[in-house]
Parts: sequence; C-alpha cells; structure tokens
Amino acid sequence: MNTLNHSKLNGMFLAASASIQQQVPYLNELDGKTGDGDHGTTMHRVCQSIDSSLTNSERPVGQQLDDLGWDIMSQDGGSAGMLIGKFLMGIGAGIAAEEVNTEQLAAAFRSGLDQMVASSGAKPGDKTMLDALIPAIEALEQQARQGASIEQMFEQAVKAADEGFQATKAMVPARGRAKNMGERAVGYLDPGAASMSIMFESFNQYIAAA
Amino acid sequence: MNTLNHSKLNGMFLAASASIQQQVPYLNELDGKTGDGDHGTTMHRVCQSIDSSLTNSERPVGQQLDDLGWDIMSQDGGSAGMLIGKFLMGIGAGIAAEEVNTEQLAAAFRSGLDQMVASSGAKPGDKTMLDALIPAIEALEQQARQGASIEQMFEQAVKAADEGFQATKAMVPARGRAKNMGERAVGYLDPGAASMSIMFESFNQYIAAA
Amino acid sequence: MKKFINLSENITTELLQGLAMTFPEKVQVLSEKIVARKTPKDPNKVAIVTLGGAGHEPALSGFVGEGMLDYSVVGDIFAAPGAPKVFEALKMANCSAGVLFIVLNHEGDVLSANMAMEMAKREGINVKMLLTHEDISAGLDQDIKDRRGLVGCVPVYKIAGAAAEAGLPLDEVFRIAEGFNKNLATLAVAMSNATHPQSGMAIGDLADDEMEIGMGQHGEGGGGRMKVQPADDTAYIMLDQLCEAINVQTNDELMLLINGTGATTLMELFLVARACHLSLSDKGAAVARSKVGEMLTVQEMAGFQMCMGKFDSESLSYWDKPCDTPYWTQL
Amino acid sequence: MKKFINLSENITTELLQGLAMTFPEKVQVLSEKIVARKTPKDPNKVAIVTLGGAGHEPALSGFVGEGMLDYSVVGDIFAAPGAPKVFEALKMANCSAGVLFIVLNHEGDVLSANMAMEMAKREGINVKMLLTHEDISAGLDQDIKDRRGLVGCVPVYKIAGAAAEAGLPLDEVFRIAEGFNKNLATLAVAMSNATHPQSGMAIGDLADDEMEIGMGQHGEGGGGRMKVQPADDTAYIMLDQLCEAINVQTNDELMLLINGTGATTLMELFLVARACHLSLSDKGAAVARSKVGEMLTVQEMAGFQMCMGKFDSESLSYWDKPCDTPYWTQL
Ligand SMILES: Nc1ncnc2c1ncn2[C@@H]1O[C@H](COP(=O)(O)OP(=O)(O)O)[C@@H](O)[C@H]1O
Ligand SMILES: Nc1ncnc2c1ncn2[C@@H]1O[C@H](COP(=O)(O)OP(=O)(O)O)[C@@H](O)[C@H]1O
Ligand SMILES: [Mg+2]
Ligand SMILES: [Mg+2]
Ligand SMILES: [Mg+2]
Ligand SMILES: [Mg+2]
Repeated sequence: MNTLNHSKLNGMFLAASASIQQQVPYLNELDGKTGDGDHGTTMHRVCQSIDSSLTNSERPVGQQLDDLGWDIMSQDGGSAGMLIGKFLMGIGAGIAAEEVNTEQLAAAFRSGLDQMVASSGAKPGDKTMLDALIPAIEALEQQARQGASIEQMFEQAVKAADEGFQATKAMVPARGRAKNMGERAVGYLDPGAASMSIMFESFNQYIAAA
Repeated sequence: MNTLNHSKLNGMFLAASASIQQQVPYLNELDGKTGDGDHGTTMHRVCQSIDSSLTNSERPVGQQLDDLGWDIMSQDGGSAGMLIGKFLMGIGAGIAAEEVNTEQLAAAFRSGLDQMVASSGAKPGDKTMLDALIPAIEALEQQARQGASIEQMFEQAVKAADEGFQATKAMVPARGRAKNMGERAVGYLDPGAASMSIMFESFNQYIAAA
Repeated sequence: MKKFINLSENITTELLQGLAMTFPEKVQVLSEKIVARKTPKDPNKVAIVTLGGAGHEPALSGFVGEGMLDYSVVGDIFAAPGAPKVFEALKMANCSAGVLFIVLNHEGDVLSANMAMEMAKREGINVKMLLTHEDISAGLDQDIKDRRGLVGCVPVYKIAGAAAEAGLPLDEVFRIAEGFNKNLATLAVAMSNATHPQSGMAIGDLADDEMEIGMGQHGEGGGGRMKVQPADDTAYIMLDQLCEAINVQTNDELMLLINGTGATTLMELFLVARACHLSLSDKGAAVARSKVGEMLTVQEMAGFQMCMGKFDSESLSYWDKPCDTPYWTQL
Repeated sequence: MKKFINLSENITTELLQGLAMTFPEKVQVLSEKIVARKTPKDPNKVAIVTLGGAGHEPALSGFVGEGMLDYSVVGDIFAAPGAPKVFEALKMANCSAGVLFIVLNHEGDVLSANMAMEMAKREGINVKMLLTHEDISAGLDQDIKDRRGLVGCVPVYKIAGAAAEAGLPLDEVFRIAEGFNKNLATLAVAMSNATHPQSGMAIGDLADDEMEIGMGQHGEGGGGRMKVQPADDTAYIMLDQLCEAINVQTNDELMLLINGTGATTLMELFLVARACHLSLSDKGAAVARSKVGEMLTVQEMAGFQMCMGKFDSESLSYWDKPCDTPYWTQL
C-alpha cells in the first residue's frame, strides 16, 4: 500500500496500545532495575488514553492527535507520558491530510520526533527511548525517499527500533532516573526504548495484516 | 552441709548469673513467642548487677542483698527486673545472720518470695515466673522442716522449679505481656519461669560442688 | 537485623542525647534517662510526669514541652524504667501544685510506677496516678484493669498538659484527664514483625499474607489473625469495634487518631483516615479533631493503631490550646 | 506486597482526600489533584507553587499552609503531574505579586514544569521558576543541572514561604530562596528496597547485608554499595562529603535535616543526628537549626537523607518565622 488513511493510522496506535498493555509487568520490571519501577504503569495510562481517544475518526486527524497528546500529558505519566504526549501532538501538527502518502507519513513522524526531542534534552546514546525512536523514524524517511511501500517502511523501522533498543543495553545513561547509576546501569535495557520497540513491532504487524 | 555462709550465698547467685548469661538468646526467643522478645536482655542486665555487687562479702549480707535488689531495679529491666529486685530485697530483709541454718535459709527465700508476690499481683497458674519460684521455695521449706541438708534442699527445689516451669506450657497467661494472647499462648513456655528454673539449677550445682 | 545503631546497650542514652541536641530550646536530659522541659513550668502549676520504655519514638519523650509533659522517665528498649529512677523524677517534679503521674497499663510500667508511688507518698509528695488502658482487643467484657495502654496516652498528655498549663488544681486536672481517658478506645493492627534492636530478633511470626488486629505495643500478639485486607475493610472492621466500645452516638464530637507504628506509610494512613471519616459520617457522627502520623511506634512494624475518643466541651477546649513539644506543636 | 490500600489506581486521589479530611482547617483539594491552602493568601503576596509525584508523604502536599506552600500539584505515585494540571495550578496561583514555582530536579517534573511555564508565560502569568538540585551523590564535579532534588526542597519551601508571607516582592523572595538553595547538599542512604504500591514490585536489589549511600528518591540506585555500617560511621561518611560540598567553615551557622525515608525509626534518626552534632562540633562548626523526622519518604524504604545547608542572617530569620501546615507547624 502507498497511502495510509486516518482510520488505519488510528488502528496502528490501537494495536500498539494492545501489545504494550500486555507488557506492563515487564516494563515495570525493567524500570525497577534502573529507575523507579513504574514505566509499565505509565504506559498503561498512556494506552488507556489512546484507547479512549482513537476509537472513532470523526474529528480531523491532526486535531485528534493533538487532543490525544494533551490527554496523555494530563495522565500524570512522569517523563515518558510527557514525551509521548509531545510526540503525538507533533505528529498531529505535521500530518498533511486525512490520507497521506509515504513521504507525508514519514514527515508526520519526523514532526513528532522533533517535538519530543525539543522537550527531552536527550541526545542519541543517552540510553533513552530516543535510542529506539530516532533510528526507527530515520528508517521511515529513508524508505520513503527510496520509494518503498508503507509495508516496507515499517518492516525496516521495526528492525531499526529493535536494534536501537538492544543497543541501550551497553549504554551509560545520561538522562532520566537511571542517570545516577552511571556505569552500573550498563547491562540493563532502557524501559522507554522497550516501549518504542514494542510500538513499532505492533505498527508493522498491523500494517502487514491491513 | 547444714549451714550456708554469706560467701557461699554470693557464690550461688554468681553461679546462677553465669548460667543465665549463657541463655540470653534462648530467653529472648521464648519471650519473642508470647511477649516483646527481651527477657534475655532483661536478665543480662540483672546478671550484670549481680556480678558487680556480689564479688565481695564485706558488707553485712542483708545490706548487700538489699543494695543489690535496689540496683537491679535501677537497671530498667521491665517487669522481671522489678520483681527480681524485690525478691532479692526480700531475701536481704529476711536473712537472719551472716551464716544461716537450713530453716533460716528457707525463711529468707520465703521472705523474698513474699515481697515479690506482694508487688506482682499474680497467682499460681498465671503463667509467670511465680509458677517456677513458688514450688521451688515450698520445696526448700518442706525439706528444711524434714531436717534435710542444704544439698538435699536444693536438689528438691530444682526439681520443683523445673516441673513448675514445664507446667507453664499448658497454662493460659493471666499476667504480663502474654496475657492478651489468651489461648494462643498455650504451648509456649514462660520465659520468666525459664530464668527461675535455670537459677535453681545453678544453685543446686553450686551447692553440690561446694 | 538492619538498623542504624552503634552498641546496642547504648541505644537509649544515645537517642535521648540526639533528641536533646535536636530540640535544645525545648527539652533537656537530666540524670541520663529523664527528659525534662528546657524551661521548667511555674511551680504553682501541676507538673505532668510519665514513664515508659524506649523504642517507640517519638513517644513518650517527644511530647515533653509546653502544654504537654514536664518529665518523661525512660527505661531501656521496650523495658520500663526502674522504680528508683521514676522516684527521682517524681522528686524533681514535686511542686506546690502537685504532680499528675500518667502511666500506661503494662505490667513493667505499673510495677515500677506503684513502687515509685509508695516511695513518693512516704516522701510526702502530692502525686496522683492516672492509668491509661484503652486497648479493647481483649474484648469489651474484659475488666478495664486488664486492658493495655496504647497510643491513647498521647491525647491524655495533651489534655492534662493543657489543663495544668491553664493553672487548674491537681484534682481538676485529674478529673478532666480521667474523664477523657475513660472514653477512649484503641485497636492496633500489624502486617509485619518488629525487630528488637538489642537482640536483633523478630517479635511475632506473622505470615506473608497475614495481618493481626489486636496487636500489642511491641508486636506481642493478642488479636485475630486474618488474610491481609484492603485499607477500607481494615478500617471498617476496627472502627465498628471502637464505635461500639465508646458507644458512639449521632452528634458526638469525636477524636480520631491514626498512629503509624513503623513501616506503614503516611500515604496508607491517609487512606485509612479517609475510610474512617466516610464511615463515621454515614453513621451520622463527625470527627471533631484528628491526627494522622507516627506518634507511638513499634520499631519498623508495619501497621497502625486506630484510637477514638469523645470530647465534651471542656476536653475539646484543652485539645485546642497551643502546645510546643518536639513532635506535637500547635498554634 | 503488604500495604493498606484499595484499588491501586485510586491511591493518589484517596490519599489526598484523607489529607484534606484530616486537616480541614488547613488545606483543601481542588480539581482532584491540586492541594491548596484552605484560606487563600493575600493576593498582594507572592504565591508559592510546587509539583511532584505522590508516594512520598508527607511531602510535598503536607507542607501546604500558612508560611510555606500555597499550591502543590500532585501527579500519581512516583509520577510527575502532567503539564496541563500544573498550568491549571499556576493560573489559580496567579496574582498581582506573582508566583514562585519551586521544582525538584527530576526528569518528569522538569519536563512538566517547563511546558507549564511556557503555557503560563503565553498567558501572561508572572512566574519565576526555582530548581532544587542538592543531591551530591553524582560527585562534586558534576554539573549542578545533573543533580537530583531530594529533601532540600522542604527548607526551601519554608524560607521562600516565610519571605512571601512577609510581603516581599517576587524578585526578593526568589533571591533569598535561591541563595539558600545554592548552599544546600543532600545524601541519601538506603538499607532496604521500597515497594511500588501500584505494581507491587520491589525497586532496587539491595542484599541482606548491604546499604547504599547516594540512593535516589524512589529507590533507584546511584551510589556506593557497602556492608551495613554502624550509625556513627554511616553519619561520618555522609557528613564529611556534605561538609566538603558546601565548604563548611568554623562559625558557620548550619542547618541539619535528618529525613527518614520510611522504615527507619526515629530512634535511629536520633542516633544519626547525635553523631552529626558531635562531629560538627569537633570541626568547630555548629548546628543552628535542625529537624529530624519523616519529611519526604520513599514508601517503606529503610534509610534516611542527610541534608545540610548554610544560613545567613536573612535566611535564618525566615526559618524562624511561624508556619502552620499539616506537617510543619512552628510557633
Ligand atoms: N529526557 C528524556 N529524554 C528522552 N527519554 C527520556 C527522558 N527521560 C526519561 N526518558 C525515558 O523515559 C523512561 C522512563 O519513563 P517512566 O518510568 O514512565 O517515567 P519516570 O522516569 O518519570 O518514572 C526512560 O526509560 C527513558 O526511556
Ligand atoms: N505480674 C507479674 N508477676 C509475676 N511475673 C511476671 C509478672 N509480669 C511479668 N512477669 C514475668 O516477667 C516475664 C517477662 O519479663 P521481661 O520480658 O523481662 O519483662 P517485660 O514483660 O516488661 O518485657 C514473664 O515471662 C513473666 O514470667
Ligand atoms: Mg519510572
Ligand atoms: Mg519482655
Ligand atoms: Mg520489655
Ligand atoms: Mg516515575
């Protein structure tokens, strides 16, 4: 497929929400190693927001994603909630139409990423969710530039996200609650990057089946 | 032997102190089941008082025991400390001479028991140290009346003390911190009675060897 | 045992030194184990004295100060102070207005208090003893003499202390404090065992999924064991018994204390307090005054004591008087 | 997990209700998660706002009241409130004198605060943000922006609150509070893990004989692990680092806080406080004011935070002003 409509975009996020909600204990456990043990709980709240916001697509897509981002931010979701809220608001601001082509889709995700990065203060290699998200979105862009299909875009993005997630294991944290553990955090995966990797995994499965 | 002098009386209590100090963890453990886990700690303090007070016999015996009782009471020894302090003050008040015969010895212990009972408010069967102490002192009196030697007196007293101690296992507590456990305390030995039984055991061994 | 201590036999003296160093303008330690107000009260006012073991901080000595206690005689961990020390404190407190001596009903405390009272009377000290015994865990039919004293001593200190500070004579201070004391009821619940800081031993044997309502002051048993319940259910079970014990009626002005005993968080205590407020207002009764926090602890034992009392206009007015102690300050 | 809770998703709203029911004359809850003074401050005085996750009671909301905070915006357990809620509170606080917004340096809190600040500025609200970041566990060479905010926020609330109550303009309140804030240093030590009350999971993995100095606010690691040390040794290790951090000199007037984080008893905290007093007086320095108790907890984690600061005559005078909040009352 070469375009993605509003309802399929919602479907992607709803699919991600369903998968993430099954991983709540795992995400809490990861965060218990290097943080305060609540990243699963945060994501559970984020997912509840997604579920209740995206069940219909009556509002314009940009507006709907902006509202969702604000709603996620209102859920008291700690760092991750705030950043994911920004991400969605950014996608909402950057999405060109109700139905977008591959380049427009990549551009919308880029807009989300930029918004998140602007608030986050983190750089690649800081052992955060950005380490999964940045390569994933770069893959989307690269694929779109090369004329790939939407299926191919997400197939590559999920690989990039997962590699980025796995790479966090070797990183020394420079942001977030893990920061103070320094070298001792090496060997542990970043929970936020885990969420991003699960999210792209679900996007890919949803698109492949759609 | 048919008389006991001041120095041997001191020796008896010093021997008891040495044995009890070896049982501190055991006594704490017993108290942990039905009380607040500190009877061993209490007895440790009582024994330190005994050790530092009875190393010489220069003062008159009555005076020395009275001072010791007061010193024990000053050690913050909870219920048991207060009662044992009274017991020693009572022996001090009731002891007739620096060297006493069997009847005088029994009378001195009776005087100690009476003082303790007067403060205690407990009755036989209440699952307290009295359940070991009362039969022990009754045995001393009975033996003395029958013309037994001091060795025989303590041989019988230790049996009575130990039986009384064992009997506390089946009793429902009516005094002390165990009281509120009611029926649930049945099956546990009373820690204060354990101390009294150890004390008479040491008296007996000391006298037998003296 | 994991505790921040030095030599176990020095815990009590060191902790009292720490208390006095932290509140140099409020309290001082006399004769090693007697905590006294820094600025002594006017001798024409009744002095308030109490006694008890350590290991329950902030109680008892954390309530020495203006408007509450004048002297707290401290024993060792979970052990009553000996009668000689108590007598010493009663002599310090001795004044023209007399002394009110507040004692929690525990065997060791009472033994020591009784002996000290004998000595004090022989010395001609004008002292009256008040016994607190509001633990209803043994059952409502139990002789009041057989009930333990739990956190209820703290509001009794407050009311007696305020009445004394107001200059009332000893008989009046006693009457007011005892009137309030008679209408108190407490239940304790525990979820985990305390560790004795000197022996290092756990007191009690609660299983991983159990709690016990009717627990004593040191983790010694005495209540009903059950599976752990939610905050609301736990609160209702306890509250209903307390209401029955003091016969709560519509329009009563109630005191509610939720006293954390150690590892239980203030977060949880607020949940319990909320449940009590809601349930009482369902019954048509209202909490006039309340306190939530750690007043009398049992080392790191998880659990709390719920204490209820009834005010009359007199006791309520003394509750509301200012006080200035290390752990109860009120404007 | 053994905790007195009901549904885990309701913990925060229920605990705030419990707080408001317990202190009806001091605080109220607005818009579900904003704790505000019952009697609002004169709008001609600077309003003080803070934000932070729950699960640390009494902090932060237990310090709302006369002479300290005006508004505390609460998130969920260990989770910062979202920017929309924080913005709502800044609008409530908005007044002619302006708003001082005190934020602890934690990623989530700062993200939320920054967004809310943007919104507030766009709305024309006169608000200045002050960041607390006194945790020196990452090392003294660390960029101050990379230090976490621990219990040091509490004395900053006190001093800012008193300056605001005195009617000082926003710039002055900021200057005094920030001057004090810059001379603060804190270290935390933990002996046991906290349990997250929503996931039921232990945070951290301290072994039975270990402690960790440099622990974070939620049990997240960050310091040096070592075998459990006696109270005195633990205190000396921490105190020496704090003295170096704020460059303690003879004749300095020092603030000392010993903040229990959960299961550690006040008994132990007094031992630690005593060691600090003795050691400081050996160094020729003196504690001018101190507090010992639970101010900012980490659930039932055993351990404490030691916080030191330097007074000048100005900050000391504001420390000494009266305040009347649920968990800090001073005459
Ligand atoms: N400044 C940041 N930039 C990017 N990601 C961050 C930042 N701070 C934290 N994160 C991400 O958030 C995750 C933690 O989220 P969560 O546990 O929900 O929030 P909190 O840390 O507030 O408890 C981390 O694993 C990390 O991926
Ligand atoms: N009223 C009493 N009469 C006789 N013995 C008592 C009484 N109260 C307590 N005891 C004894 O004291 C023992 C407990 O002593 P201990 O643990 O040292 O004191 P505490 O109970 O104050 O902690 C009990 O086992 C019991 O034998
Ligand atoms: Mg987290
Ligand atoms: Mg005992
Ligand atoms: Mg005891
Ligand atoms: Mg968090």
